[in-house]
Amino acid sequence: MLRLPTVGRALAGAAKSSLAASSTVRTPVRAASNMVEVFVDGKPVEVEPGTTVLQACEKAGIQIPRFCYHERLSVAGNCRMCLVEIEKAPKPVAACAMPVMKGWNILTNSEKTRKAREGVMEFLLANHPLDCPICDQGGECDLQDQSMQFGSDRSRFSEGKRAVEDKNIGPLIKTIMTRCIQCTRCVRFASEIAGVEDLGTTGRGNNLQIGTYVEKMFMSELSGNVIDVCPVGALTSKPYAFTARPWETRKTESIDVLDAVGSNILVSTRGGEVMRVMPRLNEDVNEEWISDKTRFAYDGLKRQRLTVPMVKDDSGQLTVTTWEDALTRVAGALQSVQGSEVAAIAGGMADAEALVSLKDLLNRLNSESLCTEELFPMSGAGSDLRSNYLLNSRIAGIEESDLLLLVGTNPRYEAPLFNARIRKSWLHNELRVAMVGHNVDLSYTYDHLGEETAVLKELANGTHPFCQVLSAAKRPVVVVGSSALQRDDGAGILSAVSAIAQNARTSSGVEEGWKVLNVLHRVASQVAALDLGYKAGVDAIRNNPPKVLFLLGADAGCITRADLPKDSLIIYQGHHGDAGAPMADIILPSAAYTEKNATYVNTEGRSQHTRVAVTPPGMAREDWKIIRAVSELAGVALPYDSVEEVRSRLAEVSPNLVRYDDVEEANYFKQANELAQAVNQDLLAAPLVPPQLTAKDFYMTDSISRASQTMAKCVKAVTEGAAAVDEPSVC
Amino acid sequence: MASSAATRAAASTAKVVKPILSRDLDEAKRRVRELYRAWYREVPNTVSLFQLDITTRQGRDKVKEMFDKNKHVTDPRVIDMLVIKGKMELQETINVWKQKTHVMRYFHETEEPRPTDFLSKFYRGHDP
Amino acid sequence: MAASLVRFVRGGLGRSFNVARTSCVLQQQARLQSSTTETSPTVRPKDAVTHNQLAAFGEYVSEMMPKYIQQVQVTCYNELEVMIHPDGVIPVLTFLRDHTNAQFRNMTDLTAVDIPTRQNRFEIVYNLLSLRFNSRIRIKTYTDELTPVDSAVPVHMAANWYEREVWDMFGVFFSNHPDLRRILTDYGFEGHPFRKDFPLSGYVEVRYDDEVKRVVAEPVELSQEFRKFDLNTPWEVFPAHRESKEAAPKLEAGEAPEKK
Amino acid sequence: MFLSAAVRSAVSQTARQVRNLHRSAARAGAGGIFVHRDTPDNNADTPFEFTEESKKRIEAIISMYPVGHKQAATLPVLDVAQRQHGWLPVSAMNKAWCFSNVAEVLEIAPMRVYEVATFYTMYLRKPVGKYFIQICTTTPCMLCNSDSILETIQKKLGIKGGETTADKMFTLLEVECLGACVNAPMVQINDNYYEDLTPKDMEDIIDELKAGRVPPPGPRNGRFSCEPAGGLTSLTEPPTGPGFGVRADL
Repeated sequence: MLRLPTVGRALAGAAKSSLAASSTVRTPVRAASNMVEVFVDGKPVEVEPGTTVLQACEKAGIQIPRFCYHERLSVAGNCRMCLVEIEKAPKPVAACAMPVMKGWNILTNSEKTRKAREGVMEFLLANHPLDCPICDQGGECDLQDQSMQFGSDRSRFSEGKRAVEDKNIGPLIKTIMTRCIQCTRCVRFASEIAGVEDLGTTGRGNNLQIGTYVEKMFMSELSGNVIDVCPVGALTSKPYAFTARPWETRKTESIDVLDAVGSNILVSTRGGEVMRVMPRLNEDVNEEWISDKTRFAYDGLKRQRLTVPMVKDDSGQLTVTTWEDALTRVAGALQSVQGSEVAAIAGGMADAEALVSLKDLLNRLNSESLCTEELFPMSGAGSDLRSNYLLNSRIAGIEESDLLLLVGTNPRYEAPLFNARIRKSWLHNELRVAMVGHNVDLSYTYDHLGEETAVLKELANGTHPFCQVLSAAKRPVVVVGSSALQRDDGAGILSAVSAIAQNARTSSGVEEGWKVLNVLHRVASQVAALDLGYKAGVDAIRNNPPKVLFLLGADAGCITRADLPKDSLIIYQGHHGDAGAPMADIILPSAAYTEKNATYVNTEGRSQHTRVAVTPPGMAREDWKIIRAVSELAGVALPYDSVEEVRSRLAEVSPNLVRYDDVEEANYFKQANELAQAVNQDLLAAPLVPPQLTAKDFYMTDSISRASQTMAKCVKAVTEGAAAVDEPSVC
Repeated sequence: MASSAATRAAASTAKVVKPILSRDLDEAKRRVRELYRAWYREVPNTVSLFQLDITTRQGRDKVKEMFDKNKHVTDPRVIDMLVIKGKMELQETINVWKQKTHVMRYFHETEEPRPTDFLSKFYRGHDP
Repeated sequence: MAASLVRFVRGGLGRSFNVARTSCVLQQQARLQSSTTETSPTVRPKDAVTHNQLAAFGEYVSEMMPKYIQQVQVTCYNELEVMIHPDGVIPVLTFLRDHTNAQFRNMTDLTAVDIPTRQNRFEIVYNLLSLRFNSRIRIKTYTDELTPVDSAVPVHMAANWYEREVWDMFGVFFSNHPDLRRILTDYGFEGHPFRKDFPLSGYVEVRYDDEVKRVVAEPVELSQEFRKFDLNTPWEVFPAHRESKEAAPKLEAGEAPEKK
Repeated sequence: MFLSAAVRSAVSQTARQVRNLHRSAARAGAGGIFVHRDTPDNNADTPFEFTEESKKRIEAIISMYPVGHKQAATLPVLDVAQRQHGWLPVSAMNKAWCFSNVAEVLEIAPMRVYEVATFYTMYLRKPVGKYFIQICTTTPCMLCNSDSILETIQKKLGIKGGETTADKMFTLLEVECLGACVNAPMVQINDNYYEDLTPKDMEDIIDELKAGRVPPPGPRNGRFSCEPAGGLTSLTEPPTGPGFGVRADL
């Protein structure tokens, strides 16, 4: 499963391209004459040579039942559920593993096929417990569905059933291994997608079981996906266990905002409560995976919430108040000071609607000091040129590149799905990865060029030995982590990276559309904020302390009371009582991402929007509405009353923000590079160390995940072992 | 609901429709007048029987309002249907099957008008 | 499923028909052994003999009342259904009640079905039982919101409250009903709850108001959660492999019975 | 009629209880269960280090496999570890993985080593005595009275199937067919097959082993290998020379 070294790759190339890689790797379109014609139930289909029977049937619109086959994993062919009859073949064949031959007639619903399926199903069910009523997979179980569809209506099995002991593989995944049908999807997912070879099959025959053999946690930032991949209830979600049934939940399509990737998610709710979060297919962003933080941090949405407006009374205690009171106080404070004495800081989970209305509000009050918590070097082109702060190559674009240089980032924990893309490309497309920065485990091998900034300089002026590799690359990509740009020498690093990218670009001779320079952000709001003209970083505020400071979900704690004059007023608007709320004088409770219809732009510049899955708790309101209400009371009413009107305002400011699911191309790399070269800032000697180095840094990064008990358990399990958070299982 | 049926009935005028009670519009109108008269006479009784906190005049105004609500209806069958339902209500009122709460339901006393401006909607709740 | 015998019998077609064979079919049926072809225990066995007898009886009935009966069918579960024109409610019910070989003297049920896509959206269903022959029959007719249906009360006293229920729940008007008024809904209730266009949450919600000291009704204001309804089935993973269901017999009202 | 049927079924019932259908699954020498549980003598810290000799062998083994297929060396490397230690503690598996991966040749995860070690029953994941006696009791051996051999061993050593003597010298295990049906009954002691056994032979073998000598493997009734027990029935003459049966004129 692992990537083979160079020689082996050549040897194994044939097998790989014919089976495993055919679905996962973009294969060039072959000449039409090369196509093979096969028949599916007599219907002719033209497919490429090497296509499997199952894919050919899929192309003909017929779905073959399967358990072990998964489009994004290698073919195992061990469940036998996909058996189909081929006309004139003596035995039924496993459709998932059999490449088609010219002129075959595949019979997907013949007597023989149906009999084969029924037989396979009978064997699968022989050892499968009959605990569907208490199984969390019930209602969305492949085995259940397919046995209804293809199985026999009675059992001939009178012997005892096999039982397998459950494993403890961490606080996220619950294992009921007796239900396992040994499809090995989880094993393949772990070794191929996640790159963590912790799962395997032990024993053989009737005693074959999935597990880790030794007591061990399944330590992957993508581990939750095995729950989706598992066709039965053997691997289920521990936090979700016994809480809801799929048919009683309502599913809302939404976007994740806990990192800058903007994974597409499906929020399952019941009775106004988020029950779980599942991935939604988007080939351009997250394929069908999501990270564990995305999937399991939802319990943070129910804890530490701000549900009522609060104001600080004379004794300095925050006391509960009404919206009228809180808003009047805010409006009064805004009116009582000069425009220049008002400032605002936007946090990592602020949506574009809130950002634009806050900007409009402050602009109407004659203030221009709006900034984001996340820094970004403002010298040179700064955030004026969009290409400077986007992941221009796009996430899916990594699959087309042949060389990736990572600078000062740990994509595995900063953007797990971007890392999964890199690993996919590394595995199937011979992507070569190099890294300047701290030596971390990225789940694939890379050339570690060192963590000193001097390496960057050498790379930029062409004296580093790796420059030869870089210049030989056909489609190079350089990704710099946003944390690297937040150092004091951020501008210098950006200019160095920009030079490296420009050099690589000219030497590769790649076409005009290919983007080399990329920035990998860590928070969901940053790109939208920069698009809307927010200044990156709070330095301006620190240098020129305002009388009234408006924090829009700013929880990173970059500004403290100590930075501001004694009599200044801090207004915090956000959904969690985290770092920002305790120091505020007025707290305005707002909605979290599952509770509002809001626009977010991910690190590639892709605008997407969340949808309302549940109503905000208590008296919390959507962010833009609070700001709109403040504006009315402050006498500068903003001209929009509905979310559509806010979006048309967004479109006025930056049209790409409302072109959902579309990535606006950014250009002017050359100009950006020229401007960056003009900066000429010296690089500091400090090594490039991203803030998230190991798994324990991954789980709690923002106000939602910090409030999540599940995430806290993960941190504990990672540091002290899975047994530390073991709970007696109910079943 | 009734109006949708009316449009459908109008669309298929070619078909000979089966009358409910009235053969033509005049007959239907006569029935409406009869019903109105009955209601008009019944109002004082209702007010005293149910011990309502309204005057007879208010009651009669309400009756008029309720009839006026449907004055655009011209299809005799729809009129008939409304008359049947009106009669049913009247019967329930005369026989005191209804209680005070049912009668007073016509007056929508406790309903608050929904806010229309942004700020009061904001104060009120989550709905836009 | 595939075996449901649907026979279109139109009056006046004058098809050759063996009256002798069918005249006493109902008496025979109980004694005959049922022969089954289906072996699976989960599928209800089809009884061909009963099926044929019911079909023959249906043909016989349709032959007798060609003016009103539009279609006769026997469903897979051996239930005889007679589709009639709404004008024929009284004659057909009377015939079935009084005919020597029928004697459906007991009206077990009367209800309606709302199918808004049809031109005549309401299907009125009468279920009859013949105690004499231990046999059941189902009569179906149709109407829309404004067309009155003749009340079955003159034929079957049992129809009284059933028709009140249908009137209350669907808003179908039964002419010549002795006492057509609401039966289930509250006084002052507006609308007909069993109509498909009636919202699940209703139009009003009631509460006790302390100020006016009585129960008041106000327009519904449910929270978001209960206003959305996800009606898609979570099962149905292999639609391509589903066995196609036979199209439901159409009871399309469009045509009037042929006049003799 | 009924009674005899009842008796027969009762007999078959008891018989089934005696010889469990899934006996092979419980190959105790293979560890029985397929998950690892830390025990005092088998945990990740169990001392295990490859000897210099073993290391040399491993290097030789690994060099036999072409680049890209080095993971195939897992099996022989584990075998080397087992031969050195007598059985395979989890630390030995880890070491086999470490050792091979330090040389950057095997390129597999520890889990893959565990998979291999649990798949093959000849990797012993539980401690065994110095002499690991596997007695075949599958049909041909059973027909040749392997039960008496088993009984002899059990009586002589005072252990039952799956147990080890107190002095850690002998481990007895009942196994399925070892492929020497011609020479039934037979036992395998470590790498040696002892065939055509009688209870007396078995006692002799154990006595020899106890005395520290390894008796010569092979049939105990004097025949050579798996030749027919009653002497050769064919090919009794020396083979004919070249030209046999060929036309004289050629």
